[in-house]
Amino acid sequence: MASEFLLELDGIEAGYGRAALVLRGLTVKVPPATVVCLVGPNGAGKSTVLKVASGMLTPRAGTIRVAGQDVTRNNPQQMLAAGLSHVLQGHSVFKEMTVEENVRLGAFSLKDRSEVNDRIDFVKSLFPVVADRWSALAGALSGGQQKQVEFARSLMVSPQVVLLDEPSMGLDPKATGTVFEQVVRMRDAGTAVLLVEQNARRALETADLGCVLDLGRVHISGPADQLLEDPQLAELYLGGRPQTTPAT
Amino acid sequence: DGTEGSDDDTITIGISLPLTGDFSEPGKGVQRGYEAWADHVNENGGLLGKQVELEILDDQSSADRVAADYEKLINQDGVDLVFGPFSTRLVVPAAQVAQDYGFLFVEPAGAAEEVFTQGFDNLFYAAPAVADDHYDYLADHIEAMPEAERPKTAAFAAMDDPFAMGTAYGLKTRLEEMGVEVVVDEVYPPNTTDFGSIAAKVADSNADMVVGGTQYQDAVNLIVALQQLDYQPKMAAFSTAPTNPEFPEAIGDKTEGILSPTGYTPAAPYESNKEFVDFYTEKNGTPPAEDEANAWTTGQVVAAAVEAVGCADPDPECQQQLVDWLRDNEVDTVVGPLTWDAEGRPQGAHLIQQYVDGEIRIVLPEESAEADFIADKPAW
Amino acid sequence: MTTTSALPETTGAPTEVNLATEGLSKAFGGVRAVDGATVRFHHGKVNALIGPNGSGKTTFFNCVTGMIQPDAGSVSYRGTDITRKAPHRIARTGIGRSFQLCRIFPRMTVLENMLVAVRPGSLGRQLRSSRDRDDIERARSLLSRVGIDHLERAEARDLSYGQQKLLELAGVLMADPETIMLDEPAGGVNPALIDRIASLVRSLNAEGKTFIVVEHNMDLVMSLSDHVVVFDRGRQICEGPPSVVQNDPRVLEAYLGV
Amino acid sequence: MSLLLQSLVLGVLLGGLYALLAAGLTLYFGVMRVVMIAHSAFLILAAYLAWFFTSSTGLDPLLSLLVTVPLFFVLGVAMQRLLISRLRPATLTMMSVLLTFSIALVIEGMLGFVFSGTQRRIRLPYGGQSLEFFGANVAVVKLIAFGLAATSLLALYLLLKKTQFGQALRATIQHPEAARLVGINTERVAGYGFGLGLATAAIGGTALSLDSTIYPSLHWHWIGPLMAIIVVGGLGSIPGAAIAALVLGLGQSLLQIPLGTTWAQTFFYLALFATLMVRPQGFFGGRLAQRF
Amino acid sequence: MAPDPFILSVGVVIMSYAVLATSWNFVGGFTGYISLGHAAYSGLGGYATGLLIIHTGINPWLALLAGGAVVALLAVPIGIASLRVRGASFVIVSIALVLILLLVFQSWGSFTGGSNGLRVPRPFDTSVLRPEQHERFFYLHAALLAVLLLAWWAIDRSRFGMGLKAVREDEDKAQALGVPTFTYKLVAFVVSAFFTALAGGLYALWFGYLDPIFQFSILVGSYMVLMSLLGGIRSLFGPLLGAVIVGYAVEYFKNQYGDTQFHLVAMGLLLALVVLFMPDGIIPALGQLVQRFRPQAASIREMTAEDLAEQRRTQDAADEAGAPTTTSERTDRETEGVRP
Ligand SMILES: Nc1ncnc2c1ncn2[C@@H]1O[C@H](COP(=O)(O)OP(=O)(O)OP(=O)(O)O)[C@@H](O)[C@H]1O
Ligand SMILES: Nc1ncnc2c1ncn2[C@@H]1O[C@H](COP(=O)(O)OP(=O)(O)OP(=O)(O)O)[C@@H](O)[C@H]1O
Ligand SMILES: CC(C)C[C@H](N)C(=O)O
Ligand SMILES: [Mg+2]
Ligand SMILES: [Mg+2]
Repeated sequence: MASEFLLELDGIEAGYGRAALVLRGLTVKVPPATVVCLVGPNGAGKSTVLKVASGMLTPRAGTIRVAGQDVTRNNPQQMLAAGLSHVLQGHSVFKEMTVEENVRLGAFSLKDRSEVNDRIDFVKSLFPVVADRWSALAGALSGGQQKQVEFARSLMVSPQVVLLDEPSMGLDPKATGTVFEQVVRMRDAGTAVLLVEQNARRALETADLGCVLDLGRVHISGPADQLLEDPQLAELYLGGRPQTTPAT
Repeated sequence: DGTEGSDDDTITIGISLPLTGDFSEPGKGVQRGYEAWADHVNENGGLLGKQVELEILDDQSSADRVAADYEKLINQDGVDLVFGPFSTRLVVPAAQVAQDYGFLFVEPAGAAEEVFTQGFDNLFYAAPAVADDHYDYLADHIEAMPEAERPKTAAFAAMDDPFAMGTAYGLKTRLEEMGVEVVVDEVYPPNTTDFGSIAAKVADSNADMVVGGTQYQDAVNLIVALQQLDYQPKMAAFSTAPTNPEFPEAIGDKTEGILSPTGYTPAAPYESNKEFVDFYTEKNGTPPAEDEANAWTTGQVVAAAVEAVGCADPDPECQQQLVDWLRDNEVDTVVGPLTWDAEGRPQGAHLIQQYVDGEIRIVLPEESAEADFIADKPAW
Repeated sequence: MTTTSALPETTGAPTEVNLATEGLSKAFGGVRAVDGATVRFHHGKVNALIGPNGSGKTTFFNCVTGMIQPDAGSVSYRGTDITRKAPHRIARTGIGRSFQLCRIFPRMTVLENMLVAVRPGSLGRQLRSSRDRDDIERARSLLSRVGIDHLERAEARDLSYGQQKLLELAGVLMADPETIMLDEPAGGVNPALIDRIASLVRSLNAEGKTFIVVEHNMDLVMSLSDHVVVFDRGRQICEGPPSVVQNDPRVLEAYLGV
Repeated sequence: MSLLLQSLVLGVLLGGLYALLAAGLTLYFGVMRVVMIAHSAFLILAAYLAWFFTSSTGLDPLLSLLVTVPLFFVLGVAMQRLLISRLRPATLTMMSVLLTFSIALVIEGMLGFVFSGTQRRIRLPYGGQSLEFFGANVAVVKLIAFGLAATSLLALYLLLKKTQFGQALRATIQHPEAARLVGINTERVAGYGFGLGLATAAIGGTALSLDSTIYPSLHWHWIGPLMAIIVVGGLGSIPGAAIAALVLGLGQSLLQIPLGTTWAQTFFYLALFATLMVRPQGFFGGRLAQRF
Repeated sequence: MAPDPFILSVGVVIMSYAVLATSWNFVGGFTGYISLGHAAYSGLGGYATGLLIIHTGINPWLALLAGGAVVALLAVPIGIASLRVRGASFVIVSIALVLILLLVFQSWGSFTGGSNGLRVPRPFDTSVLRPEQHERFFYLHAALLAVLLLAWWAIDRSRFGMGLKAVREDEDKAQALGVPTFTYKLVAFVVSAFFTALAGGLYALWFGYLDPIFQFSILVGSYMVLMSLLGGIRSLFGPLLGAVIVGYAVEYFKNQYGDTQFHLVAMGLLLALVVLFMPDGIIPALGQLVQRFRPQAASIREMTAEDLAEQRRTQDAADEAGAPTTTSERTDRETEGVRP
C-alpha cells in the first residue's frame, strides 16, 4: 500500500453552486482500522465533507485519495468501485420498494449470490425489524425503522472505507447500540470509518480519533478520549450537560 | 407599406386558406384551384385589363386565425378583393370580417345551411348546391324506383360537422318521406378514429342502404370497419371522401358501387369547363377535382361581377355594386350557370357519382350520366 | 430562566388534562400502529412520549393532529372533542406540531418560512400584508434563539439537515400555539444547541405553554420533562415522572434494552 | 344478441391496444415521475414510419418494427439523457409536462412538414378480412394488434418486476442519490427506462397503423383517454393501467350501443372523475401515488 | 386613426392572452397546481356570455358578468373534485375537463349550437365600425388586466397569498400550521376561473363567433401555461410579459412558416428552451443575472462557536437586565429576507 491512510482529504475547498465556500481548506485523514469522528455545529460542513469524499460533490480545490490513489474527480459509482461507501444523512430508503428490495439493492454491486444471502441473514439477525417487515414497503415504516433498514442496506457490502452520516439519528437506544457495535466491528475488520455524529459523546466514546469542524475547517483534532475531556469543547460542541447514562 | 395592393396595374385578391391543420388537404386543393384561375386570367389579358395577384395566408384551420387573416389582408395588405376560405367552420367567421368592411365575399366551400342563416348580405357560395341538397338526385332516383326495389331500411352515420351532417340529413329527410325506415342514426365527433362500434351497429341492423355524412378519413375508416364485419349493403353513399383521388387507393379494390354526391365533374359539358380542365391538367398534370373546381368557380363568379360593374377596389361603394350585380345576375361557371337567393344559396343541384368498373363516374341525373347506375352494389 | 420542572414527583394535586385520547387505534393493513391508546397529557407541563422505533408515536401524533384519520377511539383537547377534525382546525384550536421527517417550505426563504406560520386570524387579517413588522421582529428573535438567524435570506432547501430541523422548530414556535407537539426535536441537532433548546422549552413552559415531546435522547427527556408516557406496540405501557419511568422494568425491557 | 357479443369482442381488442399504450405512459410516470405528453405523438410518429416503410418498400408494416423499436429505444435514451435529466428534480413532474408537450408539438410539426397533413392509411391485403368467432367477426388486423400489445405488455411487466434492471430503475427514481451510492449507474438506468417506454410507443404505433388512418394532429385524440386510463388505474402501476384500459375500452364499446359514439367517449372522463371522488390514488395506485 | 385595424386586432389578441395568462396564474403561480385545461373556463365564459345574450336578451355587459359568475359557481364543484389530487393527476384531470366539455358542447347542439358554432351578437350597435370596436375592446381588455394585476398583487402580499404559496411548497405542513389549505386552494381556483371566464366572455363579445373545437382546446390552455412560465409564474408581470412575447411569436412564426407546419416546431422549440434554460421564467432569470454582480452572502456562519458563545453571554446578560431583545442595528434590514 502506497499510503498509511485509507482515506485522505487534503486541502479541500468546496461549496454549492456559485455560493461561497462551505469547506475552506479542510484536511482529514483516516488510517485503516480506525474510526474518525467528525463533530461540529449544525451547518459546519460535516455532511459536505462526506459528500465530497464520496464523489457527490466535486471539490473546487484539494485532493482526495483512497488507499493512496487519487480519486478526486471520481463519480459516486467509481468511488464505490474504489472501495468506498456512503450512508446518507436523513432518510434515503427507496420508499416504494419493499424492505427486501432495499436490502438487496445494497448488494447491487455484488455478483456472488450466496454471499448476498449470507449477508441478508446477518442483517436480519442484527435488526429484528428488517426480518419482521421483510416484504413491507419501506416507506411505510416508522422513521427509526427506516434508518435501521438503511443501515442494514449499507452493511450488505464491506468496503475499505465507510462514510456514515449520523447513523444513530432517530434510533431508539437499542438500535443505537447495535449501530455503534457495528461501527466497532467494521473497524475491527480493518475498515476505515469516517463517522459524523451529533450524538457526540457516544460517538467519541466509540471513535479512535476526533475532529471538531467549525466554519468549514478542522478546528481541533486529536484522540477521541482527549477531546471528550476538554471542558471548553464540551461546552461549545458536545453539550454542557453531564452524562446521565440510564440506570442499568 | 399597406397600400402596395392598390397599384393601378394589378388587382390584389386576399385569401386565407387552411394550408395546415385539419382541413389542410382540401385547403391545398382550393389553393391549386385559385392559383390556376389567376394564371389563366393573367394569361388572357387580366381583369379589367390588370394583372391579378393572389395574396394567400394560412389560417391553420383555426377560426380565430381566419378572422385575423382577413383583418390583415383588408387593412394591412390593402387587397382589392377577397375570396373565401375552405369549410363551413372557417367561412362563417371570415364572412363576418368581410361584411364589417363591406367586402364582397364569394366562397368555395361553405356549404352548410347555417352559413346562409347568419344574415350575411355579401356572401355567395360558388357551387351548385348547399349541403342539404347534395343528394337530391339520388333521392329522386330512389323515389322513382318501383316500391319493391327501393331500400326498405337505411343506416346513417354522420360526422358532427355542419357540412357532413347537412348532406346526410338532407337525404335522410327525403328517404323518410318515402317511407324508408331509418334503423341506425349515429353522429360521431370529428376526432373519431375507431369505427368498430359504429360499424357493429350498422352491421347489426343489416340495413339495405348505408349513408355516411363524411369528410374524408372517417369514411375510409368506416368503410373498412364495415368490411371487417362483413356487412354487405345494397347501396352505400358517402359524401366527399369517394371523390378524393386518394380514396380508391385507401380502400383498395373494394370501391365498386360506392356512391357520392359531387358538385363538379371534369367531364361536365359547360362551356368554360373544357378550358378549365385543359388548362389545369396542363399546369398540374392531373385533372381538377371538386375543390379545385370550386375555387375556380369562385374566381369566375367574382370576375364576372368585376367585368360587369367595371371596378375592383376596396372602396365600399364598388364592393356594394359587385354584391348587387351578383344578386341579380346569372353567372356561367365550370359547374354550370349559377344564381343565388338573397342569402347566397346557389340554386343548382349536385351530381351523383358512383364507382363503376373501378372509376368514379357520374350516374345521376341521367342526362349527365357517364355510366349506368348500379342499383345492387357488389360485395366489398 | 426559572424552571418549573422541580415538581414534586408524587404530586397529590390533580393536574389539569391537556390532551387525552381514549382507545385510539389506527392500523395500516395488518400493522396496528396505534392500538387502543388511552393517554393523558398534563396541561402546563412538559410531557414526553417515548418508546421504541415503530411503537406508534408518530402515528399517534398524526391521529391527534388530524393528519390521518384514526380507525377508532377519540381525542379530546382541553375537554373538547377534536377527533377527525381537519388538521387546520386542530391547529387553530391551539395545537402546533413539528414533523419527525422534517418538513419545511423548500423554495421559500427562512424568514418566509417563519412568516407563513403566523396564524392568519380573521378574514380581514388574511387579506392584509403578510410582512408585519412585529412578526418579522419576532421571527428574527426566534431564529436567533435556535441559532440560524444568519440564514434568514437563504432558501430553506439549501440548509443543512440540522438547520432545517431547527427552522421547523422555530416555525412551530412562531405560530405561538398553546400546546406544542414536537417529534424528535433534538434529532440531528448539535448537543450544544440542544441545551439551548431545552432552556427555550423551559422558559416557554414557564410562560404557560404545554409541551408534548417525542424524543430518543434520554438525557434530554429525563432532564426536561415533568411527565413521561411510554409506548410500546401502539399503546401506553407506563407513565409517570421521569425518575419513576426510568426504572420501570417494562420500560427497561421494551425500550432501553437492558 | 350478436351486437352485444360483437361489441364485447371489439371492446376487448380495443382495450388491449389501450393497455399497451397506457402501460408506456404509466411507466414513465411510475419510474421517472415524468408526465409524458409526447407519448402519443411518438405513437403517431411510429405509425407514420410504418406507413412510410410499407408504402416505399411494399413490405408488411410489422417488419418496420425491426427498425422502429431499436430506433425509438435509442431516441428515448437520448431524450432522457439530453433533455429530461436536465430538469430539476424538485419540479420534474410539472416541468416534464411542458417539456414533453413541446416535444409533441415538434413531432407534430415535423410530421406535417415532411408528410403533409394528409390522412394516410396503410393498405393491407388482409385489411378487411375477419375471422368468425361465435357469430362475431374479429378483424384480422385488430387481432394482430391485440396480440402485439399483449405480448409486449407481458414482456414489459416481467422485465420491470423480475429483473435487476427493473429494480435499479425503480430505485433510481425513488432516491437517485442513494441509488448512486449503492452502485447503480442512475443515468444509464433512467435512460434505458425512458427508451423502454418509447419502444412501447413504437409497437403501439405500428399496431395502430394497421387499422386506422393517421394524420399529424391525431395524437391529441389519444392523449385524453390514455391519461384517463392511467389515473384510473393508478399512476405508475402497469397492471393497473392494463386492467383499467381493458375495463374502459370494454365500457366504451358497450356504452356505444345505447348512448352513441360521442357520449360513450365521455365515459373515460366520467370514470376519471368518479375515481377521484372514490380513490384519488387510482384503483391500483401505490400508497403514495396521489402525492405526485 | 394611428394604428391600422389589423395591428389593433393583434393588440386585442395579445391583451386577451395577457388577461388569460394572468388569470391562470392565480392558481398556477400561487398554488403550483398546473392546469393545462384552463381553456375550459375561458370557453365556458364565452359560451355563458353568448348564450345569456341570445336566450335572455340581457345587456351584453351584464351577460359578461353573469357569465363569469355562472362559471365561478361551476368552478366550485369542479374544484372540489379536482383539487383532491395534486401534481400530475391534477394536470391530467384538467386536460380531461377540457376534453369532456368539448364533447358536451359539440354534442348538445340544441343548446350550444353544437359543431355549427355559436354567433355572439355585437355589444355595440352597427354605428360602431369594426376598427373602432377593436380599439374599444383593446381598452376593455386593458382595464380587466389592470384589475387582475391589482388583485394578484394584493393577494401576493397578503397572508392569504402566503398561505397559498405554502400550499405550493408543502401542503400537509401548511395544514399543520393551521392554513385551511383546501378552502384557500378552492378560493384561488374559483377566482382564477372567474377571471378566466371574464376573459373568455370579453373575447367572445369581440370575436363574435364560438366554435367548440377552438374554445375547448388543449392548445389554448397550454398557451396560458407557456406564457406564464415564460415570463415567470412567481412574478406579477410575468404572465403579461410572456403573453406579449408569445403573442408576437405566434404572429412572427406564422408569417415566417405560415404555409407549413413548421410554426408548430418553432413554438415547440421555444417552449423547450424556456423549460430547459429558464425554468423560473424570464423575469427571475434577469433578476438572477443582476444578482450575479452583487457580492454573495456566505451560507455558513462567519463566527466560530466560541465567538458565538461569547456574544450570547453578553446578550443574555443584557436580557437579564431587562433590555429589549431587539437591537437597533437590526431595523434597517426590515424585509430583506422576504423576496419581493
Ligand atoms: N444544497 C445546498 N446549497 C447551498 N448551500 C448548502 C447546501 N447544502 C448545504 N448548504 C450549506 O452548507 C453549509 C454546510 O452544510 P452541511 O450539510 O455540510 O452541514 P452539516 O455540518 O452536515 O450540518 P448538520 O449537522 O446540520 O447536518 C450549511 O451552512 C448549509 O446552509
Ligand atoms: N403509512 C403507513 N403505512 C403502513 N404502516 C405504517 C405507516 N405509518 C406507520 N406505519 C407502521 O406503524 C408503526 C408505527 O409507526 P410510527 O411511525 O408511528 O412509529 P414511531 O413510534 O414514531 O417510531 P420512530 O421512533 O421510529 O419514529 C410502524 O410499525 C410502522 O411500520
Ligand atoms: C363540398 C365541400 C367543399 C364543403 C365543405 N366540406 C364544407 O365544410 O362545407
Ligand atoms: Mg449534516
Ligand atoms: Mg416517529
